Amino acid sequence: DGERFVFVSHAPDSDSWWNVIKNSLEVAGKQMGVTVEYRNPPTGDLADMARIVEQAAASNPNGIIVTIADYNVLSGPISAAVGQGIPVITVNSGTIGQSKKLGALLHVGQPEYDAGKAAGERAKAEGVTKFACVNHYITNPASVERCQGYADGVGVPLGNQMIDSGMDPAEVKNKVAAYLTANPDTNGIITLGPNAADPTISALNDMGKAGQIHFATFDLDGEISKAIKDGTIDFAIDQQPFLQGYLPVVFLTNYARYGVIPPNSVNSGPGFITKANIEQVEAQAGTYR
Amino acid sequence: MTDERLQQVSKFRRALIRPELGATAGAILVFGFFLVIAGNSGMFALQGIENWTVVSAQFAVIAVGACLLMIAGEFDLSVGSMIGFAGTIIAILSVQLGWPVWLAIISSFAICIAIGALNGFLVIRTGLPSFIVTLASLYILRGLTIWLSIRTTRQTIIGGVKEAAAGDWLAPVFGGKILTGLFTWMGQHGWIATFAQGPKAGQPVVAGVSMLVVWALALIVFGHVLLTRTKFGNWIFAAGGDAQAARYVGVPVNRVKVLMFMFTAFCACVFATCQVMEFGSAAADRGLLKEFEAIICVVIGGALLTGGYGSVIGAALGALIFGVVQQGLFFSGAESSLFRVFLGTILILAVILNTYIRRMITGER
Amino acid sequence: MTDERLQQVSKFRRALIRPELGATAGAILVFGFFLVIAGNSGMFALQGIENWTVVSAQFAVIAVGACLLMIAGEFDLSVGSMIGFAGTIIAILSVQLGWPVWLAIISSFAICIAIGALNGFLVIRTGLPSFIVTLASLYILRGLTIWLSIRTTRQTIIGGVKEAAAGDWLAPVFGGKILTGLFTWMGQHGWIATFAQGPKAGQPVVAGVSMLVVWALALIVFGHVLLTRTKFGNWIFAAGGDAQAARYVGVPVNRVKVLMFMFTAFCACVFATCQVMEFGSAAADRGLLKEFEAIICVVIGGALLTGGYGSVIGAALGALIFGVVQQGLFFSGAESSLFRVFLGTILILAVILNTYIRRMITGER
Amino acid sequence: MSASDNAPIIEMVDIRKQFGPVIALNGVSFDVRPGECHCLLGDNGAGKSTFIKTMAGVHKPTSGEIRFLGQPMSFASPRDSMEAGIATVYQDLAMIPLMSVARNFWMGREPQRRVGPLRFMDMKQANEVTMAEMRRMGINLREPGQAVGTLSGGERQTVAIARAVYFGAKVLILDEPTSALGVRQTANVLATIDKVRKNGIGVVFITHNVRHALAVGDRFTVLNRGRTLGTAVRGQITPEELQDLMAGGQELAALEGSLGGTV
Amino acid sequence: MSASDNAPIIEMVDIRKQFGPVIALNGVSFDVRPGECHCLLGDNGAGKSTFIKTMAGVHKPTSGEIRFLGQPMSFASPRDSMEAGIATVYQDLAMIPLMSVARNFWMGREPQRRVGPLRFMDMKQANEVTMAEMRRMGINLREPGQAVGTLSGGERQTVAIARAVYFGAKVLILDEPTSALGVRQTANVLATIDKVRKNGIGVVFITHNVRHALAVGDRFTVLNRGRTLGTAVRGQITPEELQDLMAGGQELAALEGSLGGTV
Ligand SMILES: Nc1ncnc2c1ncn2[C@@H]1O[C@H](COP(=O)(O)OP(=O)(O)OP(=O)(O)O)[C@@H](O)[C@H]1O
Ligand SMILES: Nc1ncnc2c1ncn2[C@@H]1O[C@H](COP(=O)(O)OP(=O)(O)OP(=O)(O)O)[C@@H](O)[C@H]1O
Ligand SMILES: [Mg+2]
Ligand SMILES: [Mg+2]
Repeated sequence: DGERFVFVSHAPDSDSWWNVIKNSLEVAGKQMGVTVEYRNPPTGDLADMARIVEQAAASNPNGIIVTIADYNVLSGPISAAVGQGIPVITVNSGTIGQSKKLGALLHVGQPEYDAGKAAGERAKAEGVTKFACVNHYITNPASVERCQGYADGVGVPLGNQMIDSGMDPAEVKNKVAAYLTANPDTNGIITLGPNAADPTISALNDMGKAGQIHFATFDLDGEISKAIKDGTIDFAIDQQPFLQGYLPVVFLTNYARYGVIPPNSVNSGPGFITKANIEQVEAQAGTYR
Repeated sequence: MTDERLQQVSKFRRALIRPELGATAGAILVFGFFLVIAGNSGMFALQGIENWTVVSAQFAVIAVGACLLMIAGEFDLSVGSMIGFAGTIIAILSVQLGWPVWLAIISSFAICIAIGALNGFLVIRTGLPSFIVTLASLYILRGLTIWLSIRTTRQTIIGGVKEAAAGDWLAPVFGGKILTGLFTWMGQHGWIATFAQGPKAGQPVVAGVSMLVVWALALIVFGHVLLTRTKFGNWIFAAGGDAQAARYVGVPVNRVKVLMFMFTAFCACVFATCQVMEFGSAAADRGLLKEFEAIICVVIGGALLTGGYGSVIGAALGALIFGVVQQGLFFSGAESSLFRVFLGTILILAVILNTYIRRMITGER
Repeated sequence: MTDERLQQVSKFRRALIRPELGATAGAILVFGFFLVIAGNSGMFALQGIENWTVVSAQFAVIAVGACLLMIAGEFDLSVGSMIGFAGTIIAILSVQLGWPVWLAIISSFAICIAIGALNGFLVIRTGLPSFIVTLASLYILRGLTIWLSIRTTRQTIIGGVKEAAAGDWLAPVFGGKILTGLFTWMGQHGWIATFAQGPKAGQPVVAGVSMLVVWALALIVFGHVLLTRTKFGNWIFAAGGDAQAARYVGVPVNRVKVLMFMFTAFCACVFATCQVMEFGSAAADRGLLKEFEAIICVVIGGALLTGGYGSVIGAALGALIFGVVQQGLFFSGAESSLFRVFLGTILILAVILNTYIRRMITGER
Repeated sequence: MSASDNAPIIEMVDIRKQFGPVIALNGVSFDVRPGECHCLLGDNGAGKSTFIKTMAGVHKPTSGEIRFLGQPMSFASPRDSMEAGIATVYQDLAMIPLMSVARNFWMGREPQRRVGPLRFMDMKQANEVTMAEMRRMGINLREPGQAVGTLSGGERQTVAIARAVYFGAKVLILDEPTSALGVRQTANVLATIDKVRKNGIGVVFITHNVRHALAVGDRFTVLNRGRTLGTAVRGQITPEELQDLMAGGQELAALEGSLGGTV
Repeated sequence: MSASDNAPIIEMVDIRKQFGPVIALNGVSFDVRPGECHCLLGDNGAGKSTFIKTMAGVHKPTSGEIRFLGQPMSFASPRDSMEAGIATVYQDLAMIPLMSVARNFWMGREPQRRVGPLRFMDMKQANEVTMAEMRRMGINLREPGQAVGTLSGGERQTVAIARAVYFGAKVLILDEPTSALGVRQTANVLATIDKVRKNGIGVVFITHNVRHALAVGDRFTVLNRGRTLGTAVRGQITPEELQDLMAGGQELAALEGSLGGTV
């Protein structure tokens, strides 16, 4: 009892998507009777993240859960932790292959590019030919990969269709509005998270285009689930972050106590949330979903 | 004494030489530029105008505060963090603790203004540069915001403010629109475009003038009158021009500076409240880098970073330039990552122009 | 003249009063604090020590540049953007264009130093505050970095540098480790812990001293000797203390300032190269806010924001404090959002302490 | 001309002032009467500026009493003393180069105009009065909006004095107003002092120049290392005695010899 | 004492200097010979500081010629003129308050010591020389590491002069060195000028004080609004004539009368 695990993410402090994971860690920690520490680079700098992994290893926990935000940057620190005899589970971004190469026990998640591509393919099937990818965090490599994946899924070059929107909601809203005004033939929108989605919903409402344009988003929050219900958003890509936090803690605890662990990696997503299945998701959007 | 050794400067040229000249010229250039390259992209249609007006108004709200503070000889790097903090406080108080929204708003204003006063107090008490003191506040406030919102709500984005604000008397002052009747009427008479289809079919494309714009105008007028037409305005110039000299002739410099820090905090809080009321949510990362953007507007507007010189009208024009350039690039379809490159370039050009103008005014070398 | 009207100050006290006194006291306090609250968390085991040493070294590399520049009376807000830019240039040149890595590194250094020189040139030519000029560079460089990397690779992260660097002669100078033989030997003799399993089984937990630490030490020694023991160091103080006075007695102030901007760019480039070589990838968001962190280290280290006063040793101690506090909070398991709150608080306390010390030294009021 | 039989406007009794370890004033007494020019003389660092700053409310004395029109008084800020009627022209000129002459002139006492419940600064009055007052001092401004930074040192000095006189000071304190001025400008300032004194205002005049002091002074107080060396009345002291007093006496003799006594 | 029969060290011929629309110097000629003290006098804004800055290489003349030891010379920077042997003590003191006395003393000409291929600043020598030179000027420093900010104005002036003399200047330029000084400090500076002059160095001395000028000057050149009013030799001009010249003459008479002629 009382094992100590460290979860290292690549997200900056203020990225709200990670709250679900933080909450799931707390739930899992309580249920299993272990402590889980959540750590992240405050500005989202992956080089800082590598230091945090090293530091986590130095503090000799019973296990490390880490995202493979960038294989290059993290391969050194993660394999060093493995080498030290610390059980490691990788989550969220990165591929199962990378996870294996690092010597991690298993991987829980879904890679960014593939998620974007899946969304793009579905959007294409629903008729999207020209789109806007609202990137609220352009300096983050994962966001660009999502846009790129979506573009490849739709089957058109990304080109100028990625909007560097910034974080400020009024700016996001007005940049989207400006883009749509200047490119009236746009028939698809993909937003990369609540930070971009909420103001985009507002922009579409103001422009009278709500429901007129295909709209997909990553992740969930209250506004998004409302928009899915009223038809503004066609679908949200859900990778079920709760599982990415919860499962590794459970796995590691059992591994530490009884030496048992599933032999294969777990795909937590991609799942699509649409009008059809929103009801059950809605209540917990943003906290556990 | 140097009269006869000095060439005469024409009346016209003298009338032209004002702190806001550079910004005025810049604004004209920028409008001309976008009229040419994005004239038919909808940027200057009603909806397009609303678009960049709102963005500019947002910049203007914080620029007015930053402008007066900068003229008083200080600046505040914590504006951005303060925006995130103020919004989060409103959301926590109203959504989480269930306070009435008007009380949450007023409390948030009170707390922010108190923090502004604390910034000012630290600066005048320790004699440290405001860069350092407010850099510390930047970190402390941002940390507190994230910590507070995670502590109380397990999220860094707190929604549901719109629902909480329904029926509140104070919320529309920040989040509403005015003149909606007029716009509807104009829409009905075909004077302005209406939506052709979709859920809003028949309504005018622009529903009214956003309260944010009203706040921006009100703050600009207030700031301009305060600065140029009142005793206190003279003290602001004096405090920034030479604090010691001002103190000697009886200007209460410390009071002026602290009040300006408080006013800056007030502006940040207006910004945050308008945003929270319009979008219905607060997030811990709101306002990132806004401190720089405010300073950039003010400096483009002709103010002197070292204090004692500047103009609110100039700062407002700076905000307009900033907003128009930012939105114009989207209207014209330029690669959006180049926005920062443009911004940097405009900043440096504007400042060089302003320096030249200021030297002509003051005879400074 | 005031001798007999002045109380005598003891020799001991005078020996103690140095610019870096505040930072020294701070460092002792910080170590004491973490020894107590995180003493058995592995923070002071070999691996833990390596961890915060490397982080501190990282801060130190940019702090040395920022320190000399600040003493010369200017500062550079574009350091963070420069780090992202330099790394991206190396990655694009080596991975995308297939240049040999050494050539990519040298080119990147050349470009960055040229940009540093341009910053400096703009500052001395226009007489604008460096805050404004380098704020513009901050935006321009970050925009260019994003644009360049998306243009050439359709990503903001560029990997594969490690593969490209295999066998290169220059890459290990930035990304390698020294004393690996010694550590292996110590590991074999059981003096230090070794890995128990996995691909590195049998190797010591700490493979050697990272080149980043070597660079940091080298830059600190270089900066300290330059500043305190050479003619040029005297000019740096003079340029920052009073540029006009220095110019009058023949100090080539403009040259000194431009060189310091170039040196700061050099340090940023060392930082970026070490990072790229160690991790094998460059990303457009590297270095965000590092400019503030560099300035904070320098100011904690006792330098004066307005120039003319400070110490490289102090800045290095500032970097150590910063690194230890940041990593120590992780070791002690504190809520990570509180890190910023701590940082801000430490900053303000350190600066107040330093101000007090400086007043004692200079008799300034 | 002199009015030393009147009651003093301001009386400073046994003023001490300490800055941390530095004792700047060590018991100085001094008074000014209406219509007289009282010169304050002394070496560099003797404490003259500190003393008048205490009088003007910039510093609070560590001990000692200030009496204004016979009443014990304690000035908390320069504002207080200004309102009591003490106007000061500081050694480090209290002018703000980037601001206009009119704004500088009125700084701290801006004229106001009511518009409903609001009060605005009356720029029209400010400009007119400034132009008129400057003209009276013999300086023709191009326009009241001219920045002070474009004026010469002598002109700035004049603005400062004109401002002090205009606001109806009872006491005018001038800290080394002539040190950087040319001969003509100096004569101007001395003539102004003379004019002001004749209006019944008490003037405190600090200078290092014996001749300037003798030209307008009615009484002379010499400070040395924070103490008074005594006060002399005009006519009771020769220039040579005064100069010796100012320099501390002894050491000067040798130098004077080699330089022909023309210091 | 005077050595005006020698060839001039530096000769300035018909110097003009314009700053944008302002004509600061409008054809000024001037020379300094070894061992003489040449006083440069004139009203505020007459162009004295601009003139000596041209001589010192701070400004480049718009037109006119500078001859140094008979050779036409063009100084690109203060460094050039310093190296030629022209040392200048500026009106706005060229001292850096936060730096130590020794570092200030050597600023721009730091002594160096070779260690292998590297050259370091020789702090030991710098400290020793500074202490010795300051002692020679009559100032006992506590330690050479003392910050200049802790010195009094007179002491700072002395550091500046000591520095100029030590570096073997051929010409020493002093711009209003006495304006802020007390009587004793002034006497000290004048005595120093006298000492320096006796060593065969040419001194250019700017002042507004006729008596200071007459105390040490061998020749007197008066500037007025950017032009020379002429050069007089010691003994050929009375103090009153000189004063009239400095003030532009006319206007002064009236003032003098009312003030008793003691300006
Ligand atoms: N704020 C202060 N803190 C500490 N010491 C001070 C302060 N102000 C003045 N002093 C000291 O008090 C003494 C008197 O200074 P003061 O400026 O009054 O001299 P002064 O007579 O005006 O000299 P001068 O003729 O050079 O203007 C000096 O030793 C000075 O260093
Ligand atoms: N850099 C400059 N740019 C423009 N005008 C200048 C500059 N420097 C000096 N002037 C002008 O040149 C004229 C001469 O100034 P200067 O400083 O040489 O006078 P001065 O004789 O030294 O006066 P003072 O006795 O007051 O020191 C003045 O009108 C001044 O305003
Ligand atoms: Mg004084
Ligand atoms: Mg001069």
